[in-house]
Amino acid sequence: MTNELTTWLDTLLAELDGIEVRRTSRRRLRVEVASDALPALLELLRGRASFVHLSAISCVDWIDAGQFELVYHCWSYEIQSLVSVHTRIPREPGVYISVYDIYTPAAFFERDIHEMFGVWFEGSPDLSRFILTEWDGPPPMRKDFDSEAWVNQHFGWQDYHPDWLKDLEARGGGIAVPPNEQRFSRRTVDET
Amino acid sequence: MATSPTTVVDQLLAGLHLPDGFDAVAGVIRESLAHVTNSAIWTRYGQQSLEWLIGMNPVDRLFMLSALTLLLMLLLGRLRSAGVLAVLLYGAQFAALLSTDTLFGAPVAAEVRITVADQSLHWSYDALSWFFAMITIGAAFVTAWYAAGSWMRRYREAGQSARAFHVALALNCFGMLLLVGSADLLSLFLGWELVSWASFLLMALVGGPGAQAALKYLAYAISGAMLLLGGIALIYSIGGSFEYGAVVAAIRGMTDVQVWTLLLLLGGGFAVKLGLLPFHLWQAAAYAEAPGAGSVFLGAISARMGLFGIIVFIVGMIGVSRLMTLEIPYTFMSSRELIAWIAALTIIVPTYTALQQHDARYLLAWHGIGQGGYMLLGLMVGDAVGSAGGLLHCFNYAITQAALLMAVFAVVHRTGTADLNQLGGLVTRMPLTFLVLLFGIISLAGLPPMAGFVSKWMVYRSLITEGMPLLFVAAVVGTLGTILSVYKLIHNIFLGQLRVEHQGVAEAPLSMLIPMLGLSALIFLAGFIPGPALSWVAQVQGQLGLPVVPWVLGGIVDPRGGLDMIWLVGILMAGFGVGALVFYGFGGRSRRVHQLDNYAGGHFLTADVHYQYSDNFYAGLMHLIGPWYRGAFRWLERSLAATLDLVSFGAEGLYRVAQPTLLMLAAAVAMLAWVF
Amino acid sequence: MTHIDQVPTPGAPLPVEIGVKAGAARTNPFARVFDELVRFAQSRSLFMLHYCTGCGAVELPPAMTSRFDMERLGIQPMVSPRQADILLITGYVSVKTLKRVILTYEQMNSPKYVIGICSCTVNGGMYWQSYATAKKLNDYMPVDIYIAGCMPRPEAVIEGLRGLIENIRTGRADAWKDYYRRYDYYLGNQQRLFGADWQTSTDVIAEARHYDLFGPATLGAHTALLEQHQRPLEALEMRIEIPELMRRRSRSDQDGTAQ
Amino acid sequence: MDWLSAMRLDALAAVDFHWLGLVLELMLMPLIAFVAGLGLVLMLRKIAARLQRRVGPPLLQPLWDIIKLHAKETQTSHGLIHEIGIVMAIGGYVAAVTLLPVPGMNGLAQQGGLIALLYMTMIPSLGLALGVGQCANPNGSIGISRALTAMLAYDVPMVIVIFGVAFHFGSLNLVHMIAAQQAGGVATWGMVQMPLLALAGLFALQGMLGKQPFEIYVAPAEIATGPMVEMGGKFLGGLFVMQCFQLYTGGALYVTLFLGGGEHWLTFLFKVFVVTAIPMTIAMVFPRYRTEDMVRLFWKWPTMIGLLGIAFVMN
Repeated sequence: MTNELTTWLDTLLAELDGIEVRRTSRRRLRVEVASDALPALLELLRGRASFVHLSAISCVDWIDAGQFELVYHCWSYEIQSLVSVHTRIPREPGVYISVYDIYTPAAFFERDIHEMFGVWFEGSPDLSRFILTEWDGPPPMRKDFDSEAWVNQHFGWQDYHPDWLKDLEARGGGIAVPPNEQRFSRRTVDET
Repeated sequence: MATSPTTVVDQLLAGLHLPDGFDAVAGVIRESLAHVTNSAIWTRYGQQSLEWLIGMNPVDRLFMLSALTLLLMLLLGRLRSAGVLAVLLYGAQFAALLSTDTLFGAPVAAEVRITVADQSLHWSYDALSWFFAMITIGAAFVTAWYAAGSWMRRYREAGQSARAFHVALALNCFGMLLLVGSADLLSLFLGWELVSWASFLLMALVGGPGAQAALKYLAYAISGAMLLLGGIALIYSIGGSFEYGAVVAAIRGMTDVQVWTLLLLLGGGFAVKLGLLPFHLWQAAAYAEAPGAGSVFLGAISARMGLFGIIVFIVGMIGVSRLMTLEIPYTFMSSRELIAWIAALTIIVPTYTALQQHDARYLLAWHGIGQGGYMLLGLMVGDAVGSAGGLLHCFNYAITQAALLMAVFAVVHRTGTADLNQLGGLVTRMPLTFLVLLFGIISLAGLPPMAGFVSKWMVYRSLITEGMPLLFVAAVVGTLGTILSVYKLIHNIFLGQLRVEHQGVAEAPLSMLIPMLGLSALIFLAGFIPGPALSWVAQVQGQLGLPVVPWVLGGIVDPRGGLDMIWLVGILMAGFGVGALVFYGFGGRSRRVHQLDNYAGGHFLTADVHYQYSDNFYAGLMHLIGPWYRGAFRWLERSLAATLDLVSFGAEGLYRVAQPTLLMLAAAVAMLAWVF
Repeated sequence: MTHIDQVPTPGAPLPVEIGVKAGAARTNPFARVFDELVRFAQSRSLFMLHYCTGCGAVELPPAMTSRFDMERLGIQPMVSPRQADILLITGYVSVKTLKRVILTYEQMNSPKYVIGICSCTVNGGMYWQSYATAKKLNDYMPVDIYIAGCMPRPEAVIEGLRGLIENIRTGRADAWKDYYRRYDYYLGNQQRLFGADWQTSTDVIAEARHYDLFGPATLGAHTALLEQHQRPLEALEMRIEIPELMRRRSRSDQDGTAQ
Repeated sequence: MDWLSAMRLDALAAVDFHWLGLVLELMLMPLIAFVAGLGLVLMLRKIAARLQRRVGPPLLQPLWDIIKLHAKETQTSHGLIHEIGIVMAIGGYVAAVTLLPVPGMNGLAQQGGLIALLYMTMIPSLGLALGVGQCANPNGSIGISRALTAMLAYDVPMVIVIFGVAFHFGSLNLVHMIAAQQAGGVATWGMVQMPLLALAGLFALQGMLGKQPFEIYVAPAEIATGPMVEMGGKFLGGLFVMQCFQLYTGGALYVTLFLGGGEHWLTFLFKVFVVTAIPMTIAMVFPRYRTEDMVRLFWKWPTMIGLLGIAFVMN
């Protein structure tokens, strides 16, 4: 039963144009699809191809291409195989349609991606603050967010200069490169 | 006739038998009365009426004053100051009762006598009737005071008639004085019916759920009265007279079967009023739904009239020793054990029903039924300490229940609800009411410093020395159930989280506070020095022919285990002193914090979240005994009511449908049977 | 309302006197002997509340059980902050958890001691770059002992505890007073992280005044910010207020004034 | 109105104690109870440590704990009733202990018998319950509702034991009981005369000490030590003092009823320590019962054993 369904899926996807399919193994399939066709494909996978479980939605920030890549990992219990559907959306408006009506767990994944990347999912039930309840800075997982600069601005550091180091230096020894110079990007944020 | 007015005043003071230590007080009264007696009106009318009043038979004076109270309440009930008048009148009744002096002196027969068809109704007061009359008038006095001030104002604003309330209370008090003083079966039955109707009136005042409960009570009361009537008919058919003396002789001459039927008839009638087990379903709703002050009076004394009946007939006339001879065939139980077991079950079942109530009034009403079981159990044990414990518990529990119900209704007066799940944290807003409830629950649970402990201790001690293990365990399980449910009562109302809407609640009004604080002081005093109360009980035992309890100022002196409350309470207070010394002396300074500054696993508590644990308070226990509550008695009552409906439907069918022929035939057959 | 940024951030190093020198010994000998006994008792009996914020907590059960047995030193685990003396912060302190840690610290009864276990509490540890974790624990509450190590072994934990016991016995472990004496500095750091409307249900300023631990630096700009929007929670004092009595007395006052 | 004079006021004259001796006794008995209690708490923690192959606390650890708790400088109280609760907890036991006769000192055992002692030991738990109630902490309220259910559970077998013992010795007076037991040496000990009741008594003692198998009301992980959740500083110190008294009262009562009380100090204390060691070892080995299982257990086995014991005693 399992490979029959798999072959049926492969032949079907092969017929569709505009999507790029790559089967990495008997139980792994990677599909690239245009962003507006993704909900239809998900309905097909869920409705006909027994992929009833949406394991996760992950997001990749291609800052140079100015795009976000959304990956929908769908799992089928019947044929024990995983389909990951990849799509690209432009980074700037960062808005996409929600698939909550197809897979209900999508609500939480979309809420998480909204908090971490700032992608707005139209129709998602609740996009309020999720894990970072105290966070009022920019979405932290974006590549243009400089975590260390933010840390330097909001947190203080221990000026770690213990007594044993002082008398060592008194005798001419000490550390070759002092700690605060060792870090490569100890830059403070430019006061814009 | 120109006796100088002061002599009349002297007679009045002599009548009050103030002990010699009180002559200073007598002096003050003499001067204050002196300037009254100089006025003109006094010389013509006042003086003769005063002389007539003093010369009267004391019991007649008591009845007259009680009837006067009733009359005045009927006439002046609507007045603003009717409450104050009622308080004064009940005070006068109490003074009249004291002047009868039948507790330590000889029984006094009232001269008023009604003869109907050569059967005469007459009344006489002895130690037992004095004891119950004292509790009744005391309860009425305290209730009237509680209802005198702002409680009555709120009651009037709610559209209820104050006059009806005062009349009902006065009628109740008068009825009970008549019942308690009855000297023959007819006056007993008359008093019994009057008390039943009066308490129905007091319950049905407010209408609504109270009226339903009152109607249910009425059904029980009428069936009880019919049982009583059956018993009286049985005695009359054997003894030929209604006088108590003849009744005692008749009962002594009865065979066992006759005594069994008498026991079932009279015992059943009185058990309905006392709320013993099979007949207890009416009492909780009836007493809880009565108007505030009314519930206080009913809870304190009304159910004990059944106990009075049982004492007079079953304990007094039939006698516990006679009960022990009445064996129940095929079981090794005698009728005494049967009644004792009914009393023990009456302790347990209502107390564990009270545990589940989430309305404070119902919880206390269910306890009213439970504590009645203790009194009967003490009497059924029959030895000196046991019966004294039962009688003393009647007094101790009356003041405890009155104080508790007053505190609960003070909370209802301020917060508007008695639902335990809607209250909480009121100790900071109503500290005096908390104190009263605390004294009350310590006494209800029977813990040392308070009065309840003394009488419960006596019942336990007699159960041990008389060798009744299972009854002893049943009584203790009842007490533990009481401790659990009273803690739930005080925790859900006064402790825990204060709700936002109760922040502005004020202390109970003054007119309600004074009787409450007076009663709680009495509870502590009756526990600290049980001597006086024990002396009354000893007199009653002597008059009933029971072995008299060896009492002393502090408690009981007995080689097999005595009790000296003065030492116990003294050492307890000393212990609290040491505890305070250790706590405040050695401990450093502490700072009072707000209730939201609490450990909740790192969670920030906010005022709008209601985190008080009050619903399903003993969840663990209820997992085990929850399924045991199957409402067996409610099922029994419903099935009884259903069979009654069936029978009445059949009978109605017989009359309503015109079947002349059938009726004629039946009449003919009856005629023939009667002729031959 | 001043925004968080206008408030001067305490960039400058801490003022010199970080903690008042060991409690000035009292003059008469009996008091000194009594203080000595109390300090000895305090050092021999410590109730430990380990708030397992991060990975370091897994080192504490072995320190308590049969191999290392902390009870030899008189240290018992306790559950509620009211009962505890030591607050063990084990592992990285995320910003969300720091709120609860501060609340727990303020709910503890003094003299209380904080031990930061694991390098994450010392200087950020391996999460030094993360936006979500607090780097220096003693910015937010006075810390008595730091035990470095990316999960120090039980021996190191017990060594740290013995150091604390030594400090208590000699009277040098009174960093907890610093929280009251320089509450403004700590509150400033907390507000810097949690925003201006940060507050806990404990009223530290009233507590400082009650136990006369009021230092010069207790009040400052940050506490002024706090006062703007937090009405401190007063304890619900028990009051006997009978309106009927009040009304009668007020009526009698009016009569009094009317004449 | 002459009922005032009718009271027998000569009752006070009947009390012809030599006052000084009694006052001394009333002061010494709580102190002895406290010191013995400290030893019992130490033994409890040592037994626990030994069973877990640990070294265990030093000798004076309970004393250091109490001194440290009372020496706390800032303490949080939730109101007057919270403080009075702790005062009642300590004071109740100070008073209850004077009812328990010890070698050479009878205290007030003549004035209040066995039932009075049982009720006096209930006062501290009521005081604690009131104190915890005002802390307005749900953990505390749940803990107290479980503690009262536990009291309901273990009091049934205890009461059966008390009935059996009182009926056997024919009196509620503890001094008589000790005299009766010491009359014929070991042969007349309670345990020898009433073995089944002694066994049921051990069950009840296990419940009364409130330790492990029946400690659901102090479940640390579940309800944050239940009643003790808001107790810090001198409040917790007061509860530690109460625990010492609680352990001593349980052990001493069992010894008085079943092991012939104390001829002289050494044997009395030895018996108390041995008797309390039994439930303590059981405690450290068993996990915690749930509330309803505890009630079911107490109302099944110890109650049956006790009733059987009474059957033997009564005929």
